[in-house]
Amino acid sequence: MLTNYIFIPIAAAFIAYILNKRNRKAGAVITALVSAYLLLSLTALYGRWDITQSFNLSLMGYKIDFLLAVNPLSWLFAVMTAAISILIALFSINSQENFKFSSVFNLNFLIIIGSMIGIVFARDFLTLFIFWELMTWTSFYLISAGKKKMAGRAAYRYIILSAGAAYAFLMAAIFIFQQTGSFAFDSAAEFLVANSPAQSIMLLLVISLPFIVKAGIFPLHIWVKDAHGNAPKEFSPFLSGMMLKIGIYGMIVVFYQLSFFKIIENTIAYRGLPLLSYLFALLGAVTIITGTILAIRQEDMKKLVAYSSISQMGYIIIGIAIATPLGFSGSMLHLMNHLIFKSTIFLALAAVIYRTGTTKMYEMGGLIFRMPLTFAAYLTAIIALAGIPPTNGFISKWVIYQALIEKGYLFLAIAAFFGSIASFMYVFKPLSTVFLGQLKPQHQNIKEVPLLMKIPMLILILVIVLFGVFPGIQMNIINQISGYLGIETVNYTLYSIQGANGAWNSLLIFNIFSAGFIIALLLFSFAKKSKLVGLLDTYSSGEYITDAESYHYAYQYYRPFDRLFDNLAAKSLTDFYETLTKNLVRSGEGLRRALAAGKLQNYALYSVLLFVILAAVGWII
Amino acid sequence: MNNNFVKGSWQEILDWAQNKSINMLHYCTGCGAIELPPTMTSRYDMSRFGIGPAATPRQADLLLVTGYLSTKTLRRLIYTYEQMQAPKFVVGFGSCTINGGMYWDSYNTIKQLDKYLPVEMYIAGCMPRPEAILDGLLKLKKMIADGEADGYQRYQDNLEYYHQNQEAVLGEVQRTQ
Amino acid sequence: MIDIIYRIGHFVLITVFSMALGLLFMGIARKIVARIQKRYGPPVYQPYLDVLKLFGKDAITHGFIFDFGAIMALGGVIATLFFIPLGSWQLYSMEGTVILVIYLLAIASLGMAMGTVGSGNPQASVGISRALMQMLGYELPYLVILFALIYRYQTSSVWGLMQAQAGSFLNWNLFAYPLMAAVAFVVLIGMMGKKPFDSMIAPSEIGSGPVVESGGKYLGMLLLQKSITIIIELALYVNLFLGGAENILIFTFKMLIVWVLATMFGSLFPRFRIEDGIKFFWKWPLGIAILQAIYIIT
Amino acid sequence: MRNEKDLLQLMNAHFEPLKLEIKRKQNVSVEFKKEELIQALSFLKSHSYRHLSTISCVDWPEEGEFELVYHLFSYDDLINISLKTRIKRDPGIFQTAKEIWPVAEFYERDIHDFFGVKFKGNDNLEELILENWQEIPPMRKDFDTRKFVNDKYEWRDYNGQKHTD
Amino acid sequence: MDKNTQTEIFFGPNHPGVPGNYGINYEFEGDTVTSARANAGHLHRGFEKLMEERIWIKNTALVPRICVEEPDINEMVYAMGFEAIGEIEVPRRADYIRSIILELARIQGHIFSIGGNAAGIGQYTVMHWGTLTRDYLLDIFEEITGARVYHIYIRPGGVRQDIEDETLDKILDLMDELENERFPDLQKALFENPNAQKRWQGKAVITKEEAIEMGATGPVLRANGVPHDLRKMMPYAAYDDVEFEVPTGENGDAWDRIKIARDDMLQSIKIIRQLINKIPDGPVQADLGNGLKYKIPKGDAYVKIESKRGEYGYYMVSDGSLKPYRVHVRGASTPLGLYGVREFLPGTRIADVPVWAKSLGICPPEFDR
Repeated sequence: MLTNYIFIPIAAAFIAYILNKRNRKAGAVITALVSAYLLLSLTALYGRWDITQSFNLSLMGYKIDFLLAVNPLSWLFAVMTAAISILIALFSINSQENFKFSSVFNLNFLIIIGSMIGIVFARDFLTLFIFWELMTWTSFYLISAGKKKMAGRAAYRYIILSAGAAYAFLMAAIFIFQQTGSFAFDSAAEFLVANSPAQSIMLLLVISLPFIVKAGIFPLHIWVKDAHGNAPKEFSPFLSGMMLKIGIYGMIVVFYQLSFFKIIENTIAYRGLPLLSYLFALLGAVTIITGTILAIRQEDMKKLVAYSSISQMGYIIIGIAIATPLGFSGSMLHLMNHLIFKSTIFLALAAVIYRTGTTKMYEMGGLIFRMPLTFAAYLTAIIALAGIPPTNGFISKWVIYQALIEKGYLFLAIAAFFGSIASFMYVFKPLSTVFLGQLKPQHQNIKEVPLLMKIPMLILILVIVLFGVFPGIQMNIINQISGYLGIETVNYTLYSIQGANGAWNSLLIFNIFSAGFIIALLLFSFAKKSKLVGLLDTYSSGEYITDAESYHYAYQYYRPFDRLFDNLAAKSLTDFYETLTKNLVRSGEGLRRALAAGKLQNYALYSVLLFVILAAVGWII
Repeated sequence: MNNNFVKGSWQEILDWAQNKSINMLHYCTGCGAIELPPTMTSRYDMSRFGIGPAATPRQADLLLVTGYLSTKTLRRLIYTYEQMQAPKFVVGFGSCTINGGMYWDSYNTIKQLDKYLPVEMYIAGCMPRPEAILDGLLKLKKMIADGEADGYQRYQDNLEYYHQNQEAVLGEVQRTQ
Repeated sequence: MIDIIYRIGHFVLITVFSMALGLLFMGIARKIVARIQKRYGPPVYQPYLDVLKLFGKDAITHGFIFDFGAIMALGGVIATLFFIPLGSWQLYSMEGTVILVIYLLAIASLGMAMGTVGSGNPQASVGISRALMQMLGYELPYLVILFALIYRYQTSSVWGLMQAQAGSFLNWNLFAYPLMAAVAFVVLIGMMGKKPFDSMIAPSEIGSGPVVESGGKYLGMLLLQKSITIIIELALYVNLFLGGAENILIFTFKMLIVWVLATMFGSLFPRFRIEDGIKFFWKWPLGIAILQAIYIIT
Repeated sequence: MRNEKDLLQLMNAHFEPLKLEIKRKQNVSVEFKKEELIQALSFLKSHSYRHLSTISCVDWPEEGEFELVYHLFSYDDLINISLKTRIKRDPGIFQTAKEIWPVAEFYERDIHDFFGVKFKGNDNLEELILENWQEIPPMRKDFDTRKFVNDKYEWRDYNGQKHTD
Repeated sequence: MDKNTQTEIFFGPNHPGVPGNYGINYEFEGDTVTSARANAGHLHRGFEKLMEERIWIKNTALVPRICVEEPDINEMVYAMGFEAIGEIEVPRRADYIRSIILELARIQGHIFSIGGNAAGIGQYTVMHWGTLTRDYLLDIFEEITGARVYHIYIRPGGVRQDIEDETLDKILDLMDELENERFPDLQKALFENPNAQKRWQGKAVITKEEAIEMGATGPVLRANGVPHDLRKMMPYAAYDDVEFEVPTGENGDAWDRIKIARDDMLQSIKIIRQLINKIPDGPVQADLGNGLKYKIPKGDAYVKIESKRGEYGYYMVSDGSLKPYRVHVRGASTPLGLYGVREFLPGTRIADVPVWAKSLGICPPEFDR
């Protein structure tokens, strides 16, 4: 029963590929239909957490069984995947008119959706690994389908990191299989708890490697900027909305289902929190700071939003790592809100790219008059991202702050404050450079995006405001998840959440804000009607503005602020990895020249030698 | 807020408020501008009558033409004047704005200011002293209070006359859209 | 139903009261600065006349976003008034109001930013980018201080923090944590954009920054927004560090003292360049705030 | 530390000046032919006369010539030397001193604005002080300001009688 | 100019940060100026043409209106030019009075520029105090010459009228008041203010070679440690009878120039005191016959004196008639205002452009004439 949620999208993928060859829009329509079907059937699944499905396979004498099961956590992720994919499919129906690889895009996109649902329903390492690899490879093709030259390099870096981490995951899984005889999570959990803490911690860290890479946590976040920046404009929302979250899903599985917290209970603790999970929280904090500082510097809007995704993921990781009920529900709230407003931002920017063709912010300006709805969508989304009260962004950040203050983690709180206040800066930069200011001559005759692209943006705006006023809807699924994972639940009502020391009422905030707005509106309309004046009739200290194009401030918007971090950004991590790979290749080259020297018999000798060593090792273990 | 309602008692209140707080545009057009700092600062202190400097034409009500006007400055002054908003007043300093003053035979300065901009009042003195400026501005405040200072109205009514004179002297003039 | 009407009446009363008080404070500030500069200066009720004149003048607009920005700025600031206890007047002693106020003020500045940049003037964009950078500068130490206070008194509502300082004036936070009060005072000057930290509206560098295109009623609304912001920030400071007050008169008197000190402090300093401003905020104030927070946590 | 006489001997030694004159203490004026002036400028610059005060131009319509005067000053000799030369009025062309003193470019633009003298080698000779000026350069003697002002601006008439008649 | 990355700003005529009616159109990228052009000519009244239409004595009324910050410098140079061509001997007392007037003008000019610089970086208190102090000096001028700003007092051949003794005592009292009360206030408020130093130090640097190459003199040159002062190099009026040092700076930035302005004022006070103590008696006006018929032989002369901004010179040609044949005005800030903007402004930050313009003392009427 569960398998059809996985195999229908994958099957539809090939149909979409064939159909799309003939009619350009067919692929996207099929994706939309499939994801609509998934969404409906998955929501019908709500509440029946006991469905499991398993089938086994015997291979070389070992009995391997693949387990699939539904639980609140996996249900939430599956629904989120389906929801975001239907919006993106709708959006890409006519935003891909002039996109060469649209049939390949739809093929991979559907396979990714299927594999993601597969990952989420998997209850054992092997199925998890199979669907994980499927997802990684198809997303690799999709990223490299973006801008030719740059996308290639970004895709390579992405695939090397993910593949390395996945194979480490496989080694640890096989090791556990040898000890417990089965890949299932529950049996692995008992084994790890019983095992000596040091070894099980090592195993769990290796298992969580692919999840850290996928979630873009600090040391391994370098692939995110290039992958997002160069992926095709329709795939970026999915990439930053959903793909980063799957890494978080994996972390939650490691922390709770594989009982990482129970194992490190007794290790040395810092203010009541085991040191290792505090380390994870610190990693999250550093992700926030680096993501924010680098986001402010970017001139390409997609890279800017990519870095902001990294810094927002930092919040979620902090929430999970401090393992308090408030922290967990805050991070789950933020996870859902981030998906919503981040995909709105990416869709709005995709609409702008669809019309103007460029992603560089200083090549645009004054688009508010030509694309008002895109501006409205972008504005609501950045109000949410900046965490300003009437929207959902504020609620999740507020809960995380409560969790941090309750336990008194000062440095995490400083990073969180820095991240949220600095988000005003990098959020306002695209608004002011792309939408406001003087209109560029070449964008004079731009029209608003077609209807089919407007619908997803409108839906997302409504969802942002809806969840902003009634967070209770999100809270009931989150409480079921925390119940399933064994964390006490946070009590809430439809529009208020119980913080560390008092309830928070978002409906009231909305009413008060609208009351204030009405008073200001009354005051505004009381005075004389003002005369509309063109954008060129502005204060230029008496001189005449000859060309509007140069009367627009867009390049290096926060130069004084960036100057403070110039040397920090210069020593960015990518150079570190570059140098690492360079001398790795050099040493390999030296070794090869020294040993093989091109003669055939040397090769034969070495292979025999290798075979002998392997046989010996196999015999010892 | 249509205009006839505004014309009634409400206009007196607005005139009263307008004369109590005037923003003077910070644009030193001619040599008389050297007497403005002493009037604005500690010794003669123009701000005790509610008159303060404003940086841009949008925020300003009062345009001081301090002394002679070269054609280049006049072209920019007209552009700035049209950027200012409705109850706006122009005050001319010294004899250069009345009949060209000491530069009556200069090829580059205009001879009569009120052919190009509606002038509320002139303040005498080849560069009027701070006391004369204050006295002039106090009279201007009284004129505003009584509603006589309607230079901007005169400019709107015979716009054609002013634009013709301006084009005659300056050739083409840049208009605000 | 009666309760709703009472609430709305109370709400409008507080808005008008704080606008009037804010404008009076601005008049007093102009008088003090004038006295320091050895001159009389405008009468104390001058801001009321300015606002009345501005609402009577014609104005120009650059399109929808220019109006929407001004309205959103004033609306956001009026909404913030709800959550600050002014003496005994307190409409909603809800939880989390401390952090909420910081973010509601952010609505106002975002609204003003959007409106003024919508005027298409690069000097306005430069002013706004400086304002946002400075906001990051002074907001960090302020939030660390709030973090310490909330942790210390285990309540995150302004009303709760005020109650915690009840009793003799000895246990006001000003005396309990003098260093933190000093840092908060410097941050207060930065938040209100007074002299050493007013590079975002620097007339000589960028022609009075964001307000370059706002004339007539837009300037009037910005003045009202500034007056209410002054009252909010002063009320926050008095509530957090001077123990609030029983009735409104004592409260206003305390606010006046802090306001006069802030004006005098600023009138003798030339304006920072924006990166020196941020460096200043992140050097001493942030350092002291973190030390104080560590002292409180352990 | 040369005094005025040594300076004049130096000039005589290297060039054939048309006229040498000691005007006052620390003030000397020398007249050159058109071709020699630029070499004299660079020669003097290398001999401690590194300060170029300004370049003046005088219009002699009777002789049909413009007179260009370059004022130099030396911080060592503390002597002010004015180098003069005469150029024909109708073509009114002279070489630029831009290579020796870059600031001369603006003095030449100013003279071009008011006298119409064209300086070969100084490429941006557009208007510096005046703004779209159609008549002949105003500082020339044959430009009658009174007539120009009469037809362009009209003076205020005090009940029928102009204050200027 | 790459239109996308660079923004054009008109630091134009109607801008609070610009000194006088003058404009700088500059492009900036991020927050650094990349290219700049001077937008001059707003104050052009064609002085030199007007002077050719008036007889010698009428020009004395026209001449002070050329540069509004330093009217007496123009009157002095015009008179010296007339006397140089006509080889006229000026009575000793007139020389002394002329030097007193010039030094008083230098003090009020320096206070005004210090106030302007302080307003450029937002220190309005010092602007108010500076302008107040300047007003006391204008009162003294009013007493001597009858007018606050345009005095028309120094005439060819001497001075319009004598100074009574109690006016001289008033000047001495004013000098004491300046030295003991006014300047210490400015010293504490501005020169010992860490913010002000941080805003001015290292900004708008003009090195010694650049200044000499450009022909810039006065504080711009002296800020690099070069004590060049025309009052010492080519003494005129009564400067050979007084001793004073020439203040200099080291690294040629705005901070040094403003400190030089302050030290210049202190030196001027010392000079005025010496002049008043040693003032001889005698006539104040050489006997040149009827003013309307002043006539000097054919000839030309380039005369220059040390204004507060540097060398201020006239090149005057007379053809023996009743009217001057040609007068060419060389303002002190001409090289900086036109050429210096294009060469030395690129590279400064936007926040330092007003500091650049005001600390270099750009006075637009000098090169607009």
